[in-house]
Amino acid sequence: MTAVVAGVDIGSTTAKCVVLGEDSRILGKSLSVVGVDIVKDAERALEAALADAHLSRPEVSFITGTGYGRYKVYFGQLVVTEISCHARGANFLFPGTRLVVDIGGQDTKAIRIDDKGEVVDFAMNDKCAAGTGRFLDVCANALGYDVGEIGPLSLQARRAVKVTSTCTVFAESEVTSYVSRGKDPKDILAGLHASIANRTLSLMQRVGVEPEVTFTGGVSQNEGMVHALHRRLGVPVNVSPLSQYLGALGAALHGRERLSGGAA
Amino acid sequence: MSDVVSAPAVSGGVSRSFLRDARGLQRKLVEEYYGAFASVDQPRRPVAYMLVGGNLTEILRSFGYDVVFPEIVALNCAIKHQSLENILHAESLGYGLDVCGYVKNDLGLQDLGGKTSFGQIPRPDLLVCSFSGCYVYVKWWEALAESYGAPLFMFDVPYMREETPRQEDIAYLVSQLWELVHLLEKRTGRAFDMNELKRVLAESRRAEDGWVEFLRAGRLRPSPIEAYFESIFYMFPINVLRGTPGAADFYDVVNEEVRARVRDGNYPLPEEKFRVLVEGVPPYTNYRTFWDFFRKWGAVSVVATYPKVGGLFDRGFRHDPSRPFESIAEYSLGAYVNQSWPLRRKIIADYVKEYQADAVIIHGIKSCRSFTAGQGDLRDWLIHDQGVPTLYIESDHQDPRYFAPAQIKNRMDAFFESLEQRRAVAAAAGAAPG
Amino acid sequence: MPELLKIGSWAGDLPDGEAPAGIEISPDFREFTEAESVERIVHLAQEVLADPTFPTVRAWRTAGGKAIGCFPVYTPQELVHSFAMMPVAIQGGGENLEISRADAALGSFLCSISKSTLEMALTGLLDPFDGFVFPYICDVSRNLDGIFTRVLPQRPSHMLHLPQNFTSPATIPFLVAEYRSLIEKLERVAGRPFSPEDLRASLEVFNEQRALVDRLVVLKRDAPWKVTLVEYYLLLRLGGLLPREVHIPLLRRAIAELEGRERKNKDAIRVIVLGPFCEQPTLELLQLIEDVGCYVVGDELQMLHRWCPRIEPGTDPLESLATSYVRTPVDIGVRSTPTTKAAAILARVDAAKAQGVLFLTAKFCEPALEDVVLYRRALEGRGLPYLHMEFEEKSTTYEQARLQLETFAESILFE
Amino acid sequence: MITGGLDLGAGVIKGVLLEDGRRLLATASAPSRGIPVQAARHVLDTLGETANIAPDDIDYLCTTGFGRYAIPERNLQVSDFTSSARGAVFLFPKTRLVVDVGTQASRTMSISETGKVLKFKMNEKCAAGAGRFVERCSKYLQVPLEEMGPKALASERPKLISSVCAVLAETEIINNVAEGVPLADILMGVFLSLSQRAHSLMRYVGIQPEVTLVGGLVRNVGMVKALHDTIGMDLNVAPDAYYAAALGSAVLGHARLQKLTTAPQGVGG
Repeated sequence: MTAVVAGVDIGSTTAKCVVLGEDSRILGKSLSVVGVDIVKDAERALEAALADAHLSRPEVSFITGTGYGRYKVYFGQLVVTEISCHARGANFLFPGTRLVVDIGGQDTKAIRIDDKGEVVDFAMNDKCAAGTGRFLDVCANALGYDVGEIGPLSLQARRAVKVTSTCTVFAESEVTSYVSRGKDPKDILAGLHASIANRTLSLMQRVGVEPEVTFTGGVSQNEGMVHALHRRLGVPVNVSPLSQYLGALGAALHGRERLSGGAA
Repeated sequence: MSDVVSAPAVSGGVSRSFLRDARGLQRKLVEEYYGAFASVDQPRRPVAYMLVGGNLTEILRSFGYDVVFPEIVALNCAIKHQSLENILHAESLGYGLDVCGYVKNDLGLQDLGGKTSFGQIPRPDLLVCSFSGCYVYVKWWEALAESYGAPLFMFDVPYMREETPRQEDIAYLVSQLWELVHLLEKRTGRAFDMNELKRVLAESRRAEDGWVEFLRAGRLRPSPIEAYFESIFYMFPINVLRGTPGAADFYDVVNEEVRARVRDGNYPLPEEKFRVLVEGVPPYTNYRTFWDFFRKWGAVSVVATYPKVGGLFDRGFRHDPSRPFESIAEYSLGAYVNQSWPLRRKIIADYVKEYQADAVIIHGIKSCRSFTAGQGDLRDWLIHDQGVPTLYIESDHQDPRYFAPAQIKNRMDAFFESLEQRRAVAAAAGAAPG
Repeated sequence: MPELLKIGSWAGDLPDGEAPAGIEISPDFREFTEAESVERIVHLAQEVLADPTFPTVRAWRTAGGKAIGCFPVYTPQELVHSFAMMPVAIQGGGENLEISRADAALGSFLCSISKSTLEMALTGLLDPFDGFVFPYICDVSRNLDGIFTRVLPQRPSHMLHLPQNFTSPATIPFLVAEYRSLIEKLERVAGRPFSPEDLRASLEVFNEQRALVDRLVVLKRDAPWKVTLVEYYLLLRLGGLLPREVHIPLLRRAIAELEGRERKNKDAIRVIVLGPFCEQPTLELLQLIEDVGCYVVGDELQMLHRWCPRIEPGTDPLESLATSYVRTPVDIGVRSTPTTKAAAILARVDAAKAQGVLFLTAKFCEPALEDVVLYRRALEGRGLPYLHMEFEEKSTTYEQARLQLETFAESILFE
Repeated sequence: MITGGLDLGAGVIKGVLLEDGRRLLATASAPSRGIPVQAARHVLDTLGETANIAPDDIDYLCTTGFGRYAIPERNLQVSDFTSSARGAVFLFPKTRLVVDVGTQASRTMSISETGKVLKFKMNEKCAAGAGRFVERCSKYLQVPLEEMGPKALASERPKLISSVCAVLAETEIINNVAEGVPLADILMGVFLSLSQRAHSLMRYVGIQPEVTLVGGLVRNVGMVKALHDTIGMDLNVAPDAYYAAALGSAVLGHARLQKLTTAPQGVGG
């Protein structure tokens, strides 16, 4: 069967799409910002990935939607939660993965998986958005940085300050207060990263920390966060430049299984 | 009074007769109960406020009291989306963001005059606080005593740390029960009538038998009952109307209907894909939404801990007319949240086996620390020591501000998805040749 | 080398430094027994608090002693003491303890002290203890006991049911039975039988500590400029972290120094702090209250040492101990006395000549939160100003707290 | 006599110059960008330029707000509550309740005829950041900040947001967008939700007329309408109420200065 499959991941801030060839080679991918019209954004994400793959719509046999906006992927044949998708995607990129950590814009997940990439157990941030990507976003903003800059800056810290507030809104005032007390922004950033690493570890311990650990989601592109997690965990953390696409990739893989009559 | 609390309509592939008779009768009982309070100016009988855990309905009933359970009033408000207004009012009185939603709903409602869409809630003549399993009960009744000036009887119930209570515990409780009897004699001018109490206890016992028969139907495969979402409605008679013939008759109707369901193949869902145990208090404000998250995946709760807050009848306890005071004392000790964590863990483990549950869903609520503090550890124990897939989610039972539908749905979807995946993998492995 | 202090069966009120027969107190406590000034004691106290590994308990153990962790408030520490074991106040992990595992076990909406206490259990910080007592002061404290039985199975934990019915004649016999259940566990841990004589002696030791604590409380009320809130707090806090035989002389020396202190009485408003009877605020927050111009002339800090006045041992010391909780305790938010509560608060305000009340409640501390409304009504009836603020163990910024406290002080001071 | 009032908020620094405690000479504001001292200097310069006054001509400087201790040349500092109350009374003398829906916190206080704070309350955790929340919604919904209010007025069926967590509330908004709720309804829902929170603070201290709105969101017509609808009472609104805290601190500064000049022996250095 010469089937091309696609996965569309509609997150809270970005839409991602991955187009997979029959040998599970990535033929094309796309990343775009989500706006007010999610249905259209999903369409666009697919079109962009198809353009990247030099393919046209009829050549795709199966489309899977995932992410918060998964039910808006009207043109798809299957919806799967991003938890199952991240599990499958991490297994694909790093087959030894047993624990997936995904820090996204709105939530953080720790997913324990087996050797086939099936979810064994998972835990997500409770109660509120404490410790999510949004936390970094807001604090970067309060310090006057772009969220892309803060990871490398945090690595230059000499002495991380202690950030205790887990509430995103209050962390912002905590950050502002440190600034007014003359603390080095780098040290504050290091403190913020350490604080998220700590919250994340707490989630990971709920499902059990077991190597290999694969770090995914938007925040995984932040090297300061990778460093902070590694330091807190004491074991290396797999990170791939494709991490952001893991949900979409996992969705495509789920679609392929479904198409071939597999477990999905 | 057409606008009363009732079970939500069940949609999608469910026979229309499902829940019909019992639900109609339940609605009627609720209507009659609140309707009896309609005339606040001339209450026919004195009113006692009581708490569900360890309640002393039988004794109060034997003295001709009407009993009001503010917890149940509050949950009815929440189901009917009236809780937030009361909660906000209580917050303006100074009750903080982290005070139990039941307390805030009730005290807010009382301060606003006690008017609900299902009837006027009468003022209390007596406040009977059964301190059984919930510390907030004590604080709540203190606040009521302060605002109403009604006398408060504190019934102090020791926490259960061993499966069998100590003799000293029973003696302490029986002594307090006699003190209550003397107080009631003084207040009503009536002499205590032991025969009347025994008669009431016998009715309670009959209702308890019926209730247990209903709960145990969850052991069948497929289960003809929804042990969480459906039970919540059938808890009303066992908690509020216990000791009346109406309560006991009610369960006869329910059980007749359950037997008919089995006979006709009329089940809660067209296909019972997952049998789950639910631990924790339901999010009443988003009850229907929450139920939908289960139904979507073919998940039926076959057993739940929440319906046991009024007593663990299914574990063998019955009110006993031959040992009136002792059995009431044992009842008060036996509320689910009055059991220590080692006992609670054992109950849950037993349930999982007895009801062949595939998974456990824990719903922790912000309001109730008694129920919730330690549920994370329970999750850990179930997964790692018992090998039972378990999902832990948090919201609130009274305060809709803490119910985040998108987040909860995502967790439920992911959980059932992974169960389904694992099941498919296991089936594929089982089917594979060799 | 100085004589080692000893502890055991104390007969009566021994003068400072005189050693009865019993377990030897480790020389590690010499710093405390030799500390001469309040300044030095405060410094030592801060060191002890900053160290999450319970240095004083470890020191006690090196001399062969056993220790029982006591959760606040109405825990009968005398019972533990009567077995020659050290009752130690468990009052959370402070601001330096990183919470990572306890969150998962407990759930989101719970107070700091419960989380940090469980975190300490999960990370080995409570290893120097031989057992724990959790009194039923709230559902969280109660449930912690059940979680401890799973996470620290080798160290017995006991949940003590504290009765809330204070009028029944059956209450005291019941509480005696409760204490007996605790005694059974303590006997197993201590490896020796309960002795009413030893309990009698222990009651006297605690009576002496209580008398001194009371003297300090009165000093803080009548001459708040002589002792800062932080000094006052730390002197009391040491009471739960040192063997009582070390704390008592230390406290006596400190009070003598403080009473003789010459300090200027500032133009500050007199306030009573209600609410922190279990979880304790940070030192910075305590200092901030006085920095913005308030004198704290009444409080609910360190209630573990102050929950009742003197206990006469009587003929049955166990019954005396039970009676003290039922009949003569200090009422705080975790004991039910609805009809007298508001009046008691007003009486306290009057006795302390307080100009306002500061409700300082721990985040998620439901019993304290519920009482605020009751007290609020009583205070409004008398036109007394109040401020309600919440605190947590972990706070590093105090801008919001400062803003509110300053406004409160300004609203009382300025026209 | 010229007194200056500076409100060093976490997001914006606001300043006023006041002549003889009565006449408002100038107002100015600048974003603080986490460096309040620099921004405050800039605001002082702008004020001087507007009023045509040299920095030395300011007789007394009173600061308020989050960064009130950051300015070394201040003569006095007061808390935000105290200053906002005086500012509100300066603008509307019959004010008895002041509501401040600010960037990082909402607060309310009941006051006496003289502007003395009687009771006050600020929002607790999990309900904070009203102004910041509006800013984030602006970014999210791709509606410029100044257009949010006018656009919200078109709402027919406002979509309320239930979550108390500002971040989770964003998720709710995303869901509402996905479900096709009209923009005006989402916007009005945001303002109404914030108003309801402010309302519960107001109820805590006791609502009595007149009610004066001050602070960050006073210029937002959507917020004003939502508050009006929520409390069911007329609100005093004035453009200068944006500067209420700065104004109030200048008023307090003037009073203090008068006291000092009439009793010169009381000046301690």
